[in-house]
Amino acid sequence: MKKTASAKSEEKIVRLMIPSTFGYEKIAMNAAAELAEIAGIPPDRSQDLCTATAEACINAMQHGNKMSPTTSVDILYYLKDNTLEIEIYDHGAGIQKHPPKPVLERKLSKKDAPRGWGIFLIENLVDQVEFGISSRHGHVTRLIMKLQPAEVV
Amino acid sequence: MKKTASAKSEEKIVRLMIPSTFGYEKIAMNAAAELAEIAGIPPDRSQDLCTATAEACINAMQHGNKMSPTTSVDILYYLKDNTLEIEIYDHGAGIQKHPPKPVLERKLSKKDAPRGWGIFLIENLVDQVEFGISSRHGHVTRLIMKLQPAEVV
Amino acid sequence: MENFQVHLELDGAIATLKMNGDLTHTAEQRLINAYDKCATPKTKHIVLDFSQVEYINSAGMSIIISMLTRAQEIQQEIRACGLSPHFQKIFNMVGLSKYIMHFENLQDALQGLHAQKA
Amino acid sequence: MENFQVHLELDGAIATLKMNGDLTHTAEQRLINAYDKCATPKTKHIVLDFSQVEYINSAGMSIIISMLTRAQEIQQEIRACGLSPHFQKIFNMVGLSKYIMHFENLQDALQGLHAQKA
Ligand SMILES: Nc1ncnc2c1ncn2[C@@H]1O[C@H](COP(=O)(O)OP(=O)(O)O)[C@@H](O)[C@H]1O
Ligand SMILES: Nc1ncnc2c1ncn2[C@@H]1O[C@H](COP(=O)(O)OP(=O)(O)O)[C@@H](O)[C@H]1O
Repeated sequence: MKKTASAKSEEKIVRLMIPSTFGYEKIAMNAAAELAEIAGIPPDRSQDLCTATAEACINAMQHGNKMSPTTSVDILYYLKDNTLEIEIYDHGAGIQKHPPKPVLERKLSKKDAPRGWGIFLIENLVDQVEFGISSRHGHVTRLIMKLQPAEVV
Repeated sequence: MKKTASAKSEEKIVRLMIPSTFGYEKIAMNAAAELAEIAGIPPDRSQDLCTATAEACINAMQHGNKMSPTTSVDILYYLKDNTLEIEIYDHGAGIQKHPPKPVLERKLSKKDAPRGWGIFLIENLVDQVEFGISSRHGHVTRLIMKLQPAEVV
Repeated sequence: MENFQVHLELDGAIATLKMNGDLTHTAEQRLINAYDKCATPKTKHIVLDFSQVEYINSAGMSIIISMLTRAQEIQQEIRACGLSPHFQKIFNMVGLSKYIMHFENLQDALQGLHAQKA
Repeated sequence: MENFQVHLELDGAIATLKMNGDLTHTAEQRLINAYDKCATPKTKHIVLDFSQVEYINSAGMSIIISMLTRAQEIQQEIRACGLSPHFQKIFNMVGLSKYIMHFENLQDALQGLHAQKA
């Protein structure tokens, strides 16, 4: 995957479909890790992307697809010149209202439920996050990681 | 994924599409490894399945899709009650004639080219292999691994 | 295939929970069951050994938070060890590192405690 | 990102090729270049260190076969070390284990050779 300063590398697309069953998000994580390696993303940022990908898949399974095991979560990976983008699609209506930032102390004092960390983690781990509705595919969470400028060889 | 003696577990399907670019077969391998773990396949057999999956993907890229980077290799994973099946689809005409068993000594004496191990490895590493043509998807290599009888819990 | 196990070791006022596998939704019952066995004022310190845990997701974080809530109610201290740098960072983001001190390995996590005990 | 490196060490009649990464199509040129440097009758033993190689595919096997062909022509012995049990099995299936002896680690692979040398 070495890029030369002159060569315009084409976009690479990988597509994955997994059932809405806990555990299968690890397949999506592994694919993210492999693409991060191909893209030359350093290991710590690759792990960030993997965790964000897993959380977006879990939300898609739970909140989007209501854990229907026959409804799939579709994941599209785009390896572009300057970014690695991961789109996670579910068949739900999407996030109605951005959740407030979770506060650990409110959870420890039982004012809030212990859960509710997914979106917070996603937003803190990748360079850019977008939520949207696509008429064709349903609700999408888009994770964007910027790549370092291509090495000149 | 614990199965009970009575419960009829549903089939799980995972689908993956990768470009015909060397290196991307590792995504297909990793997905096979993850599904093998979910299925309870022991590590040594899982590695066998991974190597067979990679070789079938490489053949699909090379011989099926002629390395066209915009033509994808499609991989379908079926986790059934008693088997894990992996179908690798390409857009070519398929294997015309089953290649003869490679003989190392013929290669060492330069009578044969050093390459030509893919199908030999595939056939020796998984429980069952099938090659076929599907009208919808093109040429398919089907790898079948038998699962141990479900543990009774 | 169950991909989470937890092994509890009780030693006076110290309980060590050695986890193995993925700390996710499916781990909840096993981890809670193990914690139930040491959720008494007799146990003063809980050491969570993450060295054999490869993957923790937000559901796993919630389980740890529930455990910490209960531990605080009975004045138990929780320590952790063996988290990878990535999950140390996540513990930090969530705020857990303020309440759960992290040590490189189990020996380091237990050291001060055994001194107290003696 | 290049995911295969090879490091050559020459020590009298012994050449050690330490590989790192995936032994696949993309490794070919680098491995051949490294072997070219020791493809002389002066070098009697080639030790291939696979301990940092995680993935070998059929293209990688072909590269090893080409190298073995050349080595046999100049009466060089090839040894290997650090292959995982899975790839030891594959070497066995292909028949390479008849021609390339495998050792657990580099030290074991070099031991007898250094004795000969001394
Ligand atoms: N894919 C999605 N589709 C619809 N709603 C979602 C989706 N992802 C998240 N949400 C909403 O945002 C809330 C917060 O999500 P999150 O931070 O991941 O925590 P949790 O999933 O534990 O509630 C969810 O409770 C849900 O209402
Ligand atoms: N997916 C495929 N489509 C068409 N032909 C194939 C395919 N896979 C294998 N073949 C044919 O079988 C031959 C042997 O394949 P293989 O044993 O993998 O060795 P190699 O790929 O090194 O030639 C190939 O050279 C090719 O002619």
